[in-house]
Amino acid sequence: MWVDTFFFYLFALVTLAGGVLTVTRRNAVHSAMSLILSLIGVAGLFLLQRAEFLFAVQIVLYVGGIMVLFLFVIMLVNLDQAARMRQFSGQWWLALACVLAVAAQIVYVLSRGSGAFRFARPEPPARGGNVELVADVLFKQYLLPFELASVLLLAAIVGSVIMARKRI
Amino acid sequence: MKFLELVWLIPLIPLAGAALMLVLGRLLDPQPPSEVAAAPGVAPAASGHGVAHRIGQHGHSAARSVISLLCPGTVFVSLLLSLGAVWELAALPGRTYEVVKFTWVAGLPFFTQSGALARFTADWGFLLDPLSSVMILVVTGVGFLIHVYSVGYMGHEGGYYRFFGYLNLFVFFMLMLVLANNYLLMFVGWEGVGLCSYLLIGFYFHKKSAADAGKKAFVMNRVGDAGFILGMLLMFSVFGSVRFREVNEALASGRFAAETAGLGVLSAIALLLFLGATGKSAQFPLYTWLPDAMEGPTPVSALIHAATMVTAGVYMVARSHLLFRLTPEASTVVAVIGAFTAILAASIALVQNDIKRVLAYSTVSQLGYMFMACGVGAYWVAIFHLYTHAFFKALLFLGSGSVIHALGGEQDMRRMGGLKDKIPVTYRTMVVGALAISGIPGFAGFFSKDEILWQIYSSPHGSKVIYLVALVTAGMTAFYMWRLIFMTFHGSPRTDPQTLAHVHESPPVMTVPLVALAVGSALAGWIGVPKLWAFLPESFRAFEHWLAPTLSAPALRASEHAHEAATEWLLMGVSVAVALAGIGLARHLYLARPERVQALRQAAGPLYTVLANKWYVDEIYDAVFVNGLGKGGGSALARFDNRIVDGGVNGAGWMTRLTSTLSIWWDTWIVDGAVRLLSFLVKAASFPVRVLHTGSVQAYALVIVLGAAVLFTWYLVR
Amino acid sequence: MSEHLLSIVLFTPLAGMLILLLIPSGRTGLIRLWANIAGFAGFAVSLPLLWRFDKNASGFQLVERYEWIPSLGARYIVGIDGISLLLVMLTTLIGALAILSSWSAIQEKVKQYYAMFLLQQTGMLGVFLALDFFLFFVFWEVVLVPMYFIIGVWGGPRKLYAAIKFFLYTLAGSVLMLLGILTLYFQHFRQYGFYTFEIAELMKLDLPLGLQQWVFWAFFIGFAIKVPMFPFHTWLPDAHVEAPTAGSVILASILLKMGTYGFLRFSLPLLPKASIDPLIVKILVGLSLVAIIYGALVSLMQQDWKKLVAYSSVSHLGFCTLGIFALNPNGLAGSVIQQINHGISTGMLFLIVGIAYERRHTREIAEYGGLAHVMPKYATVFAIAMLSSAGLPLLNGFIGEFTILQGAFEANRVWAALAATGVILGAAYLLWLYQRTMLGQVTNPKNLHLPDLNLRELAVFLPLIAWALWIGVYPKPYFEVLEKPVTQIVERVRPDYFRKAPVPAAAPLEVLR
Amino acid sequence: MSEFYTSVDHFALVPALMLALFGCAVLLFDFFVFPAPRQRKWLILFLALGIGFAALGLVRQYMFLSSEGLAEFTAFRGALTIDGFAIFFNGIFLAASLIVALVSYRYLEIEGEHHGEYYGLILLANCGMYFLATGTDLVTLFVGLELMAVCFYIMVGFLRFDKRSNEAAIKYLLLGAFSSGFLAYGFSVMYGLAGSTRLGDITAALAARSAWDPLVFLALATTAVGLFFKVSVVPFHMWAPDAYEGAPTTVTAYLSVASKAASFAFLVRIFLGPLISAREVWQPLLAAVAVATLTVGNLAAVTQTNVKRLLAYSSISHAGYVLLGLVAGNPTGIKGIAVYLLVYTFMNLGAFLVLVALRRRDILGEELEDLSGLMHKSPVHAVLMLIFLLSLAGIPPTAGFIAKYYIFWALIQAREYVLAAIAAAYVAVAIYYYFRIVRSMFVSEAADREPLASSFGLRLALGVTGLLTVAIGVYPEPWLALAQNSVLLR
Amino acid sequence: MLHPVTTTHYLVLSAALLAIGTIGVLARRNIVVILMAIELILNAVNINLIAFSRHLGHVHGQVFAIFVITVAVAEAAVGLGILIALFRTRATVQADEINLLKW
Repeated sequence: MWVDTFFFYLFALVTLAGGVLTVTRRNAVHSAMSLILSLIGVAGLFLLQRAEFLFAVQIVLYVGGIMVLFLFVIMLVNLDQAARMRQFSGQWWLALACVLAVAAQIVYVLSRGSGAFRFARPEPPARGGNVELVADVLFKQYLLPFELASVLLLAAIVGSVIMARKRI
Repeated sequence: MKFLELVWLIPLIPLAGAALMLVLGRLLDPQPPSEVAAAPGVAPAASGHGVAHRIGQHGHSAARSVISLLCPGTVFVSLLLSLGAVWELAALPGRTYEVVKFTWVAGLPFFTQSGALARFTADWGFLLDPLSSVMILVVTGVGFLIHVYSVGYMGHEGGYYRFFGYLNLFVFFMLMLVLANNYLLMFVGWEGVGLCSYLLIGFYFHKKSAADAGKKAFVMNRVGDAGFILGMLLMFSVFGSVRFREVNEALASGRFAAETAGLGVLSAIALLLFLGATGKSAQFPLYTWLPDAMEGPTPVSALIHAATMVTAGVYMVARSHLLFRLTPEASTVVAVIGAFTAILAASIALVQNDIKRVLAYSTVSQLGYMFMACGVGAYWVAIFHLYTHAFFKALLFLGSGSVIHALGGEQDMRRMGGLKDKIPVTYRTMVVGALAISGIPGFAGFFSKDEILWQIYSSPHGSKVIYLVALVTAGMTAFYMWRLIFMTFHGSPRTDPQTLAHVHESPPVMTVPLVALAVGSALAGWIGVPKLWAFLPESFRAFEHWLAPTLSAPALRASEHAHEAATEWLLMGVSVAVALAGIGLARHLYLARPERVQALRQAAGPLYTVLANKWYVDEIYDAVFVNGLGKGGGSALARFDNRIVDGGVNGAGWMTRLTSTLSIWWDTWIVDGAVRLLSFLVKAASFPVRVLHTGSVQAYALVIVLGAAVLFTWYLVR
Repeated sequence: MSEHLLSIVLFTPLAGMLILLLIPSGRTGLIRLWANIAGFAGFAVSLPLLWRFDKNASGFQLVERYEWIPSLGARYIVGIDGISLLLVMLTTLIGALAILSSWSAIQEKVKQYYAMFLLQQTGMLGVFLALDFFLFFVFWEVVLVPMYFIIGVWGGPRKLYAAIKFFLYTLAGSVLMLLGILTLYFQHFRQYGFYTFEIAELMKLDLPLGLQQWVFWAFFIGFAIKVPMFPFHTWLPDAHVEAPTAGSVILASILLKMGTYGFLRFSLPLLPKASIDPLIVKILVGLSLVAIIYGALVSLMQQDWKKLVAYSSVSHLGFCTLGIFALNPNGLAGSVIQQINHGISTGMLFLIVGIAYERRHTREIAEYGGLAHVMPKYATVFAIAMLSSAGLPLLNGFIGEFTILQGAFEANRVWAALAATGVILGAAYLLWLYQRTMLGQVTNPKNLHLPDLNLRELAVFLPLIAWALWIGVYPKPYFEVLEKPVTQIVERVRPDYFRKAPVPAAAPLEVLR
Repeated sequence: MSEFYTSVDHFALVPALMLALFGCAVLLFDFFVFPAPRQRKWLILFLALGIGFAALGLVRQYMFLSSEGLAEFTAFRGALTIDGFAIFFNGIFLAASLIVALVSYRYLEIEGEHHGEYYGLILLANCGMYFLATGTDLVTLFVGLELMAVCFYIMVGFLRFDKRSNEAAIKYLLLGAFSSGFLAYGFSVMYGLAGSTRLGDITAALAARSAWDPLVFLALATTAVGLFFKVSVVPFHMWAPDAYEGAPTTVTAYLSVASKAASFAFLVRIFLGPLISAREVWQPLLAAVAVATLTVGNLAAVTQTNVKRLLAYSSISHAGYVLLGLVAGNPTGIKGIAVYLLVYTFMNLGAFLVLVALRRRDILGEELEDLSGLMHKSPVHAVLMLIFLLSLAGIPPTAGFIAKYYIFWALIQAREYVLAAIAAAYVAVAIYYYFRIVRSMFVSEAADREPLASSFGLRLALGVTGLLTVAIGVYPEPWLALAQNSVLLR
Repeated sequence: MLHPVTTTHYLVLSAALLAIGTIGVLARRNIVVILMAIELILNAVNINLIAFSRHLGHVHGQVFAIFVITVAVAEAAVGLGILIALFRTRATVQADEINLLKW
């Protein structure tokens, strides 16, 4: 039990620290690196929650895929100049206050309603590995969104291509 | 019965003439294009000649002759029809003939005060009874003579067709007024004559004063009319009808007790009607329009503002005599107002120099007499005076018109004098008129005026105070009338020689009516001689007998002969003496000792030089110069008229303007202002809302988060 | 054909407009001609109504009903009673004359102008014919748009301001009115289980006083702005002053009547309890009296000819609303007659202003004076119009005013007395106007050579003058036509009114001998 | 067909399938079959075919439902529900897509950005919308929403060399992604509460809890943020004016009607589905939001000079009206939403189409002055614009009146008199700014002499929208009957 | 000292991550970083989903999370594409410098 607890706090710390660093680093590349840290933390949490498949997806897709994309763009748009400029918008203090307020409110609301989620239930009897389970659900229950997601990705690809290409 | 059945035609024939004139008259009487009346300096070079002088040399075209024949002709036909109808009426048992042609206002049901369901209706119905028969004869008879006179008088004027059109229209409305069988239809005539008066006063509409006078007349009349309307409404609500017959039946039924104490609903009706009458008949306080109305052509003054229209109020009160008899308080008001007006107007007439204004005030004064008679319950006498007055006042006006005509438009008596030989016919007929109005025995005015005085004195509703007032007024009347005669016809000519050289007697078309009216003024009174003159047969008292079916009131007759014959003789003597004294004083001041006038001017002049307003100085100077200190009261009254009464009217006008200005201000700034404010606020609010959209995507995101925060806060606060 | 008479009357102008749209814009002569033909046709097809109408029948006549939007319960129902008959005839006649009067006044965008006019004509007729609240509302709103354009495109210098003010004001009112309509509609559903807009059905509603009051005020806003009653009147002078002549004529003669008609047709019968609520009556009568006196006083002060006439409308319409809320037969009948009268006489007055404006392009009263010398026919026509407006007996205005006063008097004497002052003031401002413009000397050299009325212009006035005389001399047919509907309204609003005494079979004061 | 993909599933999917297939086909054909710019018009034909087939599928679904007397049927184990509501809204989307596609050809030519992908994106976006209207599963809805959104992000930024278009796209994207994060958060909470992503299960689970349960509110609030953003109601509307102004006008038209209609369909599904048990919580909330929306939308529009932006604000205010239908919460209100959106689609499209026609070489045609004197230049366009504006304002006998009418009716029925009065009052404000456009068109003098852009597609589209705007106003019955079937609430 | 980790812990963590992401969106000027912050938000959602999934004892939540990741990918791709286009025309990626469209 305590191992879980320890790792939870560890990953939580990594996640939050990564997040904080992401939004505070001056250099966009550093931000991206911090984001990777945070994503890995989240991946760890996935693992803790017995979502192995998702852990893999998180590492491969997110850390491997999306972050590369980000880094590409960072290189492409040449953020050196940007890095020398002011990093925070003029409204940051207001934003901070607001966000903290909203966060506090959400947490308060959660705490009032937390009775619903106090303890994790015992795991269901395993009828196979996590991947099988996910696959089963994905293709039985969520076949439609799955197909739809492909269309979404197609649209995204087409879109980013259109946007990014220089002439026609 | 043939003529009686045609009674509805009596008004219609003049209407036909009017319609013809107003629609086609322009074709018959073309106006040269150059006759545009333009203000000085505005007139185009081509037009050149003067403004007010629309006297052209094209006067007697063949077409004009048609008009000249046609318009008086229609009135003449009406006169004949009237005579026929009256002749037949005399033979009818009740001397009443009523015919309804069709329903006019056919309104819906309503509830009277007593809860009965009535209908708001009025007919096109005609009532010929002795009262209206007198009136139609006066209207058509005098009207015809004046029409004839106008042919000569207006012969050189532009707008000839228009003039006769209006005149015929007037006759139509006046006949409607007197022939109507209900108040509402009477009101048609009532308003109609007011309209014609307006049109005819403003006949010389290029003169601002004329147009102003017309408007003043109309608006003042309207004030009275509002009273009349409310009176009718009250009548509807009390009796459920405004038909004379039904109203009178209701009144006679005994359902309404005489309102001897306090003011009841009948008094209210009576007073409201009387308010109408004061407007139409130029009684205090609504009389100031009448002197101004002299801006109109003289025949108009004679017909409308002397003989007929202004007497409509008297006719109406006489028509409502049952009502007034039941409301002694209201009758007292009538008498007092009449007396006050009579003496007020007479005193003003003392100082006037405009020949027509003298006559105008005189008319107001004489109308006051008639109301006094009505007020004391002597309705037939009022009508009798109305009838005699029609003759001599029309005569005097026409005569003055003849004078003015002869002098080429001059109206100021100070620039007349010595005309008696130049225009002898006019002179002689006017003297007859003056004798009549002064109440010299034998002439028409004597009989009616003396009877009024006697009735005021003797009637149970009469009063000695009013009698005294009336007597003084009689003296003043004699004075100013003879002052007029002396200043105009006697003494040395004060006219400038050039004009004097052209003075000539009017053509026969004008003098014949004068003579006819003079005959009337002399003889018309002999059908109403006093009962005192028992030596004369009853046929000399035909007037009262003729009117008796309409105006009799048996209940009130008993006390009539309570006074001794000696008193009556004495009073008759007093009144004649007063009249003679007035004439004598006038002769003394204006004929025998004109230099006394000069002396008085010297003596009293400084008193008035302090007045800043020159016009008032002149007025009062003249008053002192002419009348001496003894008549100072008259000038004070003149001032009262000019300052207070007119001032009141002007003040009301000023107040009205002020209110109007305030209203506009209110409209612009408050009512509209609220709207503008709203629209301004909408626009103003637009900016902060827009400014929120700074273009910064993060600000937008912040607003989203803020929105979320508000959602949560709302939830948590609840 | 004849069973569709009302539809034919209603849609003839619209058909005329559609055909007009096919004419190329360049051919202005043809457009004018066709517009006049269409306008006259609109009048001509309405004439059969006069003899097809049975004044002795109660209820609505010549009714046509078709399903229109069953989902909403909205139907196409048209029909007339005496009140609408008169207003329809007024609309068709004034409409035709207004089109005729525009012949030379409108020189640009001719086609659009006439198209708007004809469209508006259908809209107004629809308002007076509709017996379904939804249909009514549709037509009510349809009227707004053409009038907006007529003011906004062909108007005077401040036309845009005036047009949008007109539009916004009336729209704001009518939207609130819509809420009132919906409330009735919904209440009907609650009581009877189906949705309908049919007036006859809605009249069956039995609503508590409180609700009626709310709905009454909602209606009031809509109608009072249209009338316009006192505090809502400020759009009127602006709209009138800026509108082209024919626009003013239509606006004054017909459009304003939509408000009073609304009160008569909807407020009173549908909300009887609220309509006799003492407070509501007091307020409405108070506003009417204020309008009468206030409109007259403001008229007295105007320097602008057209504005004067516009304010006089406020005063005259005050009489109309006073008559309505006297809530007795004579008040109501007088009000309807006065609406017609106002249509005739104020229409004429606006035409008169328009003629002067067309010749001189100014409406400052001070610019005129002495026109009677130059334009005698014009002066005569003006005199008649003025007298008719001032309520001179034998002309139409008197009948209406007097009947209203009678009604008001029956309800409360003080009201009548106050309203009577309006009669005096009415004469004052009109005469003053007449004097300042027509009488006196020609003070402005520009006025010296103004042409008098031509035949076309005379042709515009003659029917109106004839009508004014007819109502003035023989108004009986009007009262007869109005008797049934007015009695119905009174019985609806004050069920005990006629129970006080039996209604006599005929007029108690019959012709004697 | 297998147990995972039954014939019913297929039947339910056909329209989306057609849209996706033809979308892909257009994308492919753009590369391989019609590479030359002149040939791209054939792509419109393909698009039309795709929409036609999709429509056919819808019609068949409709026939099936009515012949079987069913209110609805589900497919994909409850992930899709085909009911009157879905069919009605899908009809709207298809119509909007087709009309937009018809007018885009000429417009994009002028903009110099005519690419075949555009038509593919329209179809794919429409595909996403299909799932917003039919989806009854959180995941399906979410992915459908994103599909639509992504397509719109791209289309808004389609003028790649136009600064304003770029800006609009990036703003829209950032805020869209941000808000969909909230939406997803809300969905996750719903899922957590119900243990299922099917709306039916969630409805049941939430109904078991009290309306004021904190977690329900958490789900409600965060979901609402995402939904409100999509339908652009205050205060989540800030993106709309910018995106509308910067986007190509055709896209603005599409965005303002189809996206809004789809988002409303989505919103209605959520609020009247899972969140129905918390109605007492969201009703006042929605009322406040609706009033704020009316206020901001109308007030901000008053002083705009850019017509696109003006119409953007006006469309915000229209969202307020639609929301009021939901606030009323009765069948009339829901039907009112359907009717409103139907009508709004045509009238708002029409108004934007006139702006499209005004876009000529060197003339943007967006400013108020550009509309000056349109009456002289092209009376047909001016009159059509007038009709659209009158309809937007809600003046009978145009369709907009029927739409507003339903909203008022619903409010009166719900006895929300105050809300009704407020909504009514804003009609007057709306008139004010719409008539600024009218004034420009009819009263002012023309600013330029350049004739309006025109093409067969544009004329056809204008004709259809204009005709429908009038027709629905004059004889709304058949359309109301269609909407009648769409009432979710029983 | 260490309480057992409950679902609530995950939820609070998620809320915190959400807050951090939101701050990033609101406060950072660099659009690339804003996009990263959005990724954080979506990750917060995923934490939620996984926690619930575990809590409820089935994998639906995990599947949902997969879709969320997909969406995140799509958004990032398109976002970065648009960003590049924007950078071409404006030569900046600072959020508050992109304000041609306003008011």
